[in-house]
Amino acid sequence: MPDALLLLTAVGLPFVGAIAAGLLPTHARNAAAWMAGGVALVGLALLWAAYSTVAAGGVLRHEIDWMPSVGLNFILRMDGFAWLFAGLISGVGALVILYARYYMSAEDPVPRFFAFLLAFMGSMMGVVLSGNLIQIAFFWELTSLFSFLLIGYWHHLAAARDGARMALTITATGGLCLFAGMLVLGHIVGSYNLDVVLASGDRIRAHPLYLPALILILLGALTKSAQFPFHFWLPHAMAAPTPVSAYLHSATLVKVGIFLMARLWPVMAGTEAWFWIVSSAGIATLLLGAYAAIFQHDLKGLLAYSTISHLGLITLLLGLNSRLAMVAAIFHIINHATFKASLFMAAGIIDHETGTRDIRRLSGLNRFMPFTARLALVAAAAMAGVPLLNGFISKEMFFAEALSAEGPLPPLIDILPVAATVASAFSVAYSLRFIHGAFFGPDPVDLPRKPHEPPSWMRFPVEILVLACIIVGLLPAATVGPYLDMAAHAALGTATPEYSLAVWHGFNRPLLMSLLALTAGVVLYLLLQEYLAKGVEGAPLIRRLDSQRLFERALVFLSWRLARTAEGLLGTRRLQPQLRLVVCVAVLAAGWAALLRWPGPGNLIPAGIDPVLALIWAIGAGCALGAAWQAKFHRLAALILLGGTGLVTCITFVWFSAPDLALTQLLVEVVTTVLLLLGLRWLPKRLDLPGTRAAEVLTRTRRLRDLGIAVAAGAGMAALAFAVMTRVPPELLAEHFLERAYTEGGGTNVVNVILVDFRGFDTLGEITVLGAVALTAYALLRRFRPAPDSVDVPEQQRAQSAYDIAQPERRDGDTVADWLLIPSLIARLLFPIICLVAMFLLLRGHDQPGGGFAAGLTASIAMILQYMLGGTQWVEARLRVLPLRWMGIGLLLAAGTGLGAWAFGRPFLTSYFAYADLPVLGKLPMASALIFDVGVFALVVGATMLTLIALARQSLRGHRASAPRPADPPALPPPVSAPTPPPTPTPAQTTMGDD
Amino acid sequence: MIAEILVWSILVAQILLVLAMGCAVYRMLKGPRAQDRVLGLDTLYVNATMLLLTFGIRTASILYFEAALIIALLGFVSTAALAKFLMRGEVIE
Amino acid sequence: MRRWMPFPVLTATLLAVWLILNESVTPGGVLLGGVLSVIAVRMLLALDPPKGRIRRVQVAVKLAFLVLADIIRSNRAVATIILRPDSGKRTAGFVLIPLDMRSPYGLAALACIITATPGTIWVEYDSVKHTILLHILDLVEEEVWIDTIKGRYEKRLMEVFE
Amino acid sequence: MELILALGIGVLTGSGVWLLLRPRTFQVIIGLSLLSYAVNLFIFSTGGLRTGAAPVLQQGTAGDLSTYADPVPQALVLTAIVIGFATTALFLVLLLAARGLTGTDHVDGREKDR
Amino acid sequence: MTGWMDHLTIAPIVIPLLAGAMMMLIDERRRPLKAALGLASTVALLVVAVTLLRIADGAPPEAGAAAVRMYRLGDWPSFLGIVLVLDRLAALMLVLTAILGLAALVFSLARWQKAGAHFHPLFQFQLMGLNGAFLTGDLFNLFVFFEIMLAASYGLALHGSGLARVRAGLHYVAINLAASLLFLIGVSVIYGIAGTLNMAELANRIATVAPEDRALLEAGAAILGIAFLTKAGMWPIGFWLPNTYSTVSAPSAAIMSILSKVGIYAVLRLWLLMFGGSAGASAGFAGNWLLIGGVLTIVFGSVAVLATQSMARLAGACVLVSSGTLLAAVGMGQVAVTGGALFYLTSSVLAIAGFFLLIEPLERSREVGADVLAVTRAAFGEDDEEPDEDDEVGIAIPAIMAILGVSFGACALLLAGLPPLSGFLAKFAMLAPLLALDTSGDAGVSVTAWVLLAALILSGLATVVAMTRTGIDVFWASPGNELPRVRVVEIAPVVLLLSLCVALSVGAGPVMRYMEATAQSLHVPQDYVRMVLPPPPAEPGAGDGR
Amino acid sequence: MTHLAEVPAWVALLTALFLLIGAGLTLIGSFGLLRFDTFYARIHAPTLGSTLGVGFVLIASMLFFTVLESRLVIHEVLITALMIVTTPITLMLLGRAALYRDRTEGNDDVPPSQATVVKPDVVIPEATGDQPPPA
Ligand code: NA
Ligand code: NA
Repeated sequence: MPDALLLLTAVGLPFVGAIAAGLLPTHARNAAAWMAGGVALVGLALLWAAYSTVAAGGVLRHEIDWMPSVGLNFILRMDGFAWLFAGLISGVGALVILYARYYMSAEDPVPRFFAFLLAFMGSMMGVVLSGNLIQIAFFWELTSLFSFLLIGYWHHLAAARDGARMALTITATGGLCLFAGMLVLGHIVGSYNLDVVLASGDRIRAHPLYLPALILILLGALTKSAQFPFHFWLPHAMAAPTPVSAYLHSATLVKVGIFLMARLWPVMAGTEAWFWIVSSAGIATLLLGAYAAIFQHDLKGLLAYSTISHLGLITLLLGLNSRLAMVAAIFHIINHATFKASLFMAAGIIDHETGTRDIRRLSGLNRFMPFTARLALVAAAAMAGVPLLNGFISKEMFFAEALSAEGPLPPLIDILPVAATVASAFSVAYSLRFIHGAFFGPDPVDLPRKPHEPPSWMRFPVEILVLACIIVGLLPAATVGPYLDMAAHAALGTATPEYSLAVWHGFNRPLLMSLLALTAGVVLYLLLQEYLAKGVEGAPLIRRLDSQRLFERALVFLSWRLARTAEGLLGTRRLQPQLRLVVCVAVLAAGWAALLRWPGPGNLIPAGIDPVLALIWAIGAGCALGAAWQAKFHRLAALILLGGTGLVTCITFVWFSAPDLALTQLLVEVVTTVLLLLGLRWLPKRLDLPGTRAAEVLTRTRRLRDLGIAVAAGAGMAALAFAVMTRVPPELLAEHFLERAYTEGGGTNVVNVILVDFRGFDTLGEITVLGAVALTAYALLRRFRPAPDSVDVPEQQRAQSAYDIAQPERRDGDTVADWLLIPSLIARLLFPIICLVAMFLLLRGHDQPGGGFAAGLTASIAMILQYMLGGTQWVEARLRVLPLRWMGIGLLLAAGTGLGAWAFGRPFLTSYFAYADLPVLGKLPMASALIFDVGVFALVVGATMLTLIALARQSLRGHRASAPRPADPPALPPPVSAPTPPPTPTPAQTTMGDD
Repeated sequence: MIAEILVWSILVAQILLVLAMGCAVYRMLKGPRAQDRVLGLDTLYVNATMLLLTFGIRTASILYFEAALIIALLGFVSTAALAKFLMRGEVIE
Repeated sequence: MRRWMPFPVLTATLLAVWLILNESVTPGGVLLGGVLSVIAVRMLLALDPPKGRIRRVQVAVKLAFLVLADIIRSNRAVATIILRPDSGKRTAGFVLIPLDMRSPYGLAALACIITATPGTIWVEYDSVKHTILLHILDLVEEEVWIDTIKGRYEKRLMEVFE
Repeated sequence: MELILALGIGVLTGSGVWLLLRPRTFQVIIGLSLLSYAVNLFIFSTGGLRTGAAPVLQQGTAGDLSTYADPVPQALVLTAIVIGFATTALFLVLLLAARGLTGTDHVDGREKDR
Repeated sequence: MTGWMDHLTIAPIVIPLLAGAMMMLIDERRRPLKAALGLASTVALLVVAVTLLRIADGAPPEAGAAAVRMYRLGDWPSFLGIVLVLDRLAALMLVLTAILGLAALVFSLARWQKAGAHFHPLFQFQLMGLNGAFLTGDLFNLFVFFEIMLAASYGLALHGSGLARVRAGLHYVAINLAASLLFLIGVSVIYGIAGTLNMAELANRIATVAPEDRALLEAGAAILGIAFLTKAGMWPIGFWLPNTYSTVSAPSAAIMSILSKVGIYAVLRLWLLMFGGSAGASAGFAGNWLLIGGVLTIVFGSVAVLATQSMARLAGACVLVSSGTLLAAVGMGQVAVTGGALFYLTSSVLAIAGFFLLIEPLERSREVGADVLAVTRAAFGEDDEEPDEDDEVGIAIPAIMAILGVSFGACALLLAGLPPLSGFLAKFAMLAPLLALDTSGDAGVSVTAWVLLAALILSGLATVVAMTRTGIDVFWASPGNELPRVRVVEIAPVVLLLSLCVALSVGAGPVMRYMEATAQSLHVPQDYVRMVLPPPPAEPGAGDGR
Repeated sequence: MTHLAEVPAWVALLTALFLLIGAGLTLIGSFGLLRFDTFYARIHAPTLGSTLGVGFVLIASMLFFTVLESRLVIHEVLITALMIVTTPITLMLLGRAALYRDRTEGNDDVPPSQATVVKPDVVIPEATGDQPPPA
């Protein structure tokens, strides 16, 4: 079998299986189990196929280009060390799958379970078979992710959700640190390729970035392997289904951190920093875990803390910077996987058959499930380090290392043997508790279920594992020896030390320590009987050191309270501060840029001051300031003053040679005024109510600040304007436009030629803006809902109507009809004249001031005038403007003019002009730009009318709301939230004009 | 000399007109009633028309005629709208 | 002809406006202006202008000159009032004038005349009682004003429009 | 001359900014209008100030910058005026919609606690 | 300029323009026709964009032939008229726009298209504005297209109306109007000093600007930059962004996820063009500020990610993080980092859009947001909407929660930058060159690199925490809810967008090569300039036959 | 200002004269806005400008351009005509609106409406956002 296929299958097959299992129907538990088991067995078969190469010290390798330009390739790599781990993953995986088939209940969506499990298995395979640092981080995070899904599998349980979240938060955080560490490590080495990295140990250890890299990587490894002080997530992960715990916390997830430390041991270990960090984390975890395990009442909790403790043991071994310790660590990894997996499964069986895992409630199960009890007894003995079982051998190796350790921290070295013995004694105590508590003693009372032996296939995996414990314990060198040797050689390279795997090394100090620990453990357990019987939760002394609570609090504080406070402080949801910031930042940015390099003098001499314009601007400034002053309480005044400012702007345009601008400005001015007035009707009344004194002071302060900002912005803008006005760049685009406007653009009004020809594309865009805005305004107004206090017909109208009604000889509406009689007549007569002027502006725009936009606005004003003086219904009964049609046609005309050029093989918007010499009529200019301008005209008319009419029609709503008349089509239900308006004497008259 | 007189008289005329505009703006600012402000704006428009015409003479350009024409033709629309608002509380009924 | 050009005077006026706007009289311009004027009038027709036409052009022209003279006179009068130091002692006031004229065009013309003439302004029209309320800047005697409006303007306007 | 216009632009900007920072939607829309005047004048002024030199050529000739004002800023301002007009209209409609839905004309759609 | 292929460059602007214009002529009641037209236009846009991408990527950079295509509007010489310029960056953005457009449009067919008037033409104008902004080579034309884009986005943001939307929309519009004014000021200062609006010409002239004018030019550029950065959502001028994005309708939000990137695009394009290596004394102007602003934005975005409970706001905060990341990466001013940033941009735009589209079906399963639509649909005023004939007919897709769950998970991974999807690779692609930047000596990782590294890692962490919290809340902690009714057209776009992220992940190699080539030509814009402004003799004899 | 010297002296003088008269009249009219103390008096003021003021300026303009351009320039006539037609619209509308407002406020110096019956409860305070400025 080619390496590539083998490696890809080993990693890929679990994922494929996961997807397949995920697609199975919810009740297909057997199919899913078979599929999962098959995948695991295929994995084992693949490993078996690879064994010969790996055992000979060879490395299987396959590389695929992924992101070669950033040095990231997908590399799969299997050496002896990876092989060993892959074996654990597949082997334990297969057993767990078998176990789970019987463990999971029929109500659970089992295919999803196996899908997650397989995906997790694939991720694990990915980590151990990665030949690339980034890829390790990649699969590493995947293991976090799928373990999260597995732990939270029973997500209807709050404990499962919390446990899963905590596990993910901790391990993913670690994973991100690891990612950063891998980046730094890759930067140090200059490659992410694991082979290159493993060959660069000296460079790495000597590099100034070694320590940051080490810390980041260890943060990843220690969190994942539940080392102190990150250990607390692991017990909470016990909310997972037991097969998950058996898998994740014996052979796989928690071993990933260990795997990584061992993998990088040759290049990163051997320094004081390594010793300090790793071994102190290990020893703390070892003791703490073992101590806490004694006091757990939950079987799985006990196993969880014992796992923590054993992981601490392995970490400590890795931290000792000794090759022999490294071998011991690898050996203990295997042993721990076997006995811990079997113990978890046993605990699961107990839970499954009795309905509880609480040691306080369990008792005497030995009589109900004797076979299971014996299996558990053996596994627990292995965990306790009882001779002739596998746990004993690796523990002996650990004791030996503890005795011979050297390091930069003498006190630690001195207490090491003591600590090892104490921890070992603790482990004897909790093992005893597990066995004695559950299986011995009087018959249990009040169990949820009547206990009995599990199905034999459910026990089978436990049997296999326990058998392994015994065989390895009896014949270590013959059974596990070659594999351990292979793994150690792969991990350590040629520098693998001599070691001997034997049950009996003579009566030496480690043995003494073992015996001491066994005795002490038993004594301890006996002494604690009374205390444990009380059933107090948590371990004494460290009960207050509840890392979980701390973590939850910290998380809530950091990710919730602090974040919310910070968001409130750093951000805002109010508009005023946001605008203030935009203005301030803009002023500061411009000011900073200008002051960075103080601008020199301009190259134009300012012209002398014309008193007329100066006076005009005095007026303009007065209007602007007045508008600013009045806009709050005297909206109408502000609007009028705004009109004054607009007029001054318009005069300025005239003054400085921009007739087109003046024209357009004026027209826009008129339409805007009408528009704003239309809006004014819906705004609330405003009264100048004095607030409290404190509020007044605050308001005044705020206003002062805003005044400061306004003055700064104004001054800055004035300075900028002056500076830019007084300089002219050496080369101006304008020169070309002036030169070519007539000769090549066919028009004498250069501004218009620019608008419809040189930069016609801008104009096309600009009318699209107008169209889009009109559509938006229309859509918004269709959903417009007036505020309750402005839904009524305005007071003036009610008063005038009431007056008319009160007069016997008058009809309702006479007042307004009389008032408008003459203005509306004149306005109607003006209508054709204004339209004519619009045409005039449109047709001459190319040569003289005018153009489509000005013409369109003029025509719109002609219409608005009729609406104003005739009333909406009156006008619409006579003139049907279809604004959307105008808009559509206008836009199509303008765009069509552009497209027309394609027919002549020219780019979009290429213009054409000629003077047609017609009989009688003489020379007539024919420019495609005119068609374009007609399009502009049509769109402007349509867009303006659409907005204005939509806005104006809202007034009808008020009339309808106050007096729904059947004659008004379409009749509308009154707004839900609007209060019923006060009854008016008779329906209000909406039709105006002279009928 | 004659041209000089013309130049100066245009200038004086413009200043007079701007002062007239100032009077109108005074009303716009001072009020006291909304109708006074509207009246001010209307006057401002009329005066501005004339200012534009004098400006046309000053620069001997007829290009500014359209602007003046537009004020004369359409300037009243905004004041009419304002008046309508005062009388009816609504511009388009 | 009537069908296409229902308001010949107005059409002609519009054509004139067009030609004045364009400041040129070319065949093409006249043709275009004519077409546009006809279209413009048709647009006006959509708005239902009240019926009415100028019956006596002579009177209209005479009235125009009369009004011009009045305007000039009133300009002087009002300017004096404004510049007179004791303008505070004026006798401004409202006056109510009954009207006999009913033609909307006549009323419109009257309104324009009154309002365009400095010193008088049309303030209110009552279609039920057929009265107008004027404000007059220099109101010495109400009767004089009623006679002026009715005799000087209304009579002539009724001749023109009714 | 440049100084006058620059000061004018400054006053318009200052007034506009002041209003932009006020709490009432109507104030904001007036402020935006004032600001767009200021900005339009600003764009316009970058081409330099020329009196009586409107960029309208004689029939059949080419022009140059010594006799005509820079037409480019004028064209840009024209586009800016149109867009400003459109957005003012939109903002108006929007502030009305907000006023209708929230019942207040405060920019945040709710009255600040007094 | 004769072949039809030559006109392809402008097709991304013309197609939606024509479609939108035609839609105005179609009665609002014939919505299926409008929808069909819109779909046809958007599919056509996608085809065109992909074709253009292939064209832009045609010439390898080392071959010396510039992978830049120019389209001279009106057949005017390029320095005179407006030009469209198609290069790799523009093509990439076009493709992204078309993809998001298609996804959002398909999604909207389920119900949103009916939530208000004129959805379809506004949508087309939105696409037109985006495409134009990416294609144009003229500064003022960029403004115009920004305005088209914004005008349409105002409409889409307010589509469906309703209290929250209008309230946030008011802020959105107000701030963007202010920003547009800044845009105008900036552009006119630059014109007043440099005398041109053509971006390539501007790049040419920047070095020769007189020393006494340079300060003003830079002030203009700074103002322009603030306008862009406001739109990009930079702290402290981007608070509008999460507020707005969290209230708008799902399809609008999806399309808006690229809208915020237009600001970044503009910064990237103009900053590198104007203040690149050949800018003389102005080279690298304000780069540090981009970096600082970017990092602060990441920080604020992360805080907002954590502080939020609603999914929509969460997504909005993710947009901030993504903007900040891009700004900081661009601010580094290094080719390799820019390449990674472009990869990140692509990935994050797709992911955020997918997330926005996903939120609505998810919210539907929770009772809270369930009747948002119902409220906004409460006919008010002159409503002539047709009755909702088929609104609740949609059958619940089987295993919909699983599909939603997988999609949510994918979004979470993408946003947090976790494997196996493209978010992780994107971060890697930025961070790897970042660390490798300064390899002089052994010490070489700069403080800025560390800061950025930390910011990215922490923002990822914040996203993990927040997304986990939300995911658990939605999928795990609320078992009582009934299955949401989700239509295929609603979930298909999400799946499409997320599959694209998977594709990005799998095909990272070629994608990254494209991004690097793009970054290379951005940082060395000589090809761009040479293509837009060919040597004088190339000027065609314009005018004849016009 | 070279082109100003292109016209004959009489034209220049006449133009100058008309301009000054027109502008002066306009100023006087606008000055009335300051002088008069009631709105109804002030409303007369702008008519000075919109009739003779504008008339004189337009005559000046027509004269000047007709001579300068050596062709009949009469388009100013349009402005005159439009002024005469449009100013009344505004002033009439405004005057009546003011009257209404004064009546509803019960100001003494305006004539009461010619009502035969006035219901006491129809007097409703002003509706616009325009309150008299705070003292
Ligand atoms: Na009068
Ligand atoms: Na300049």
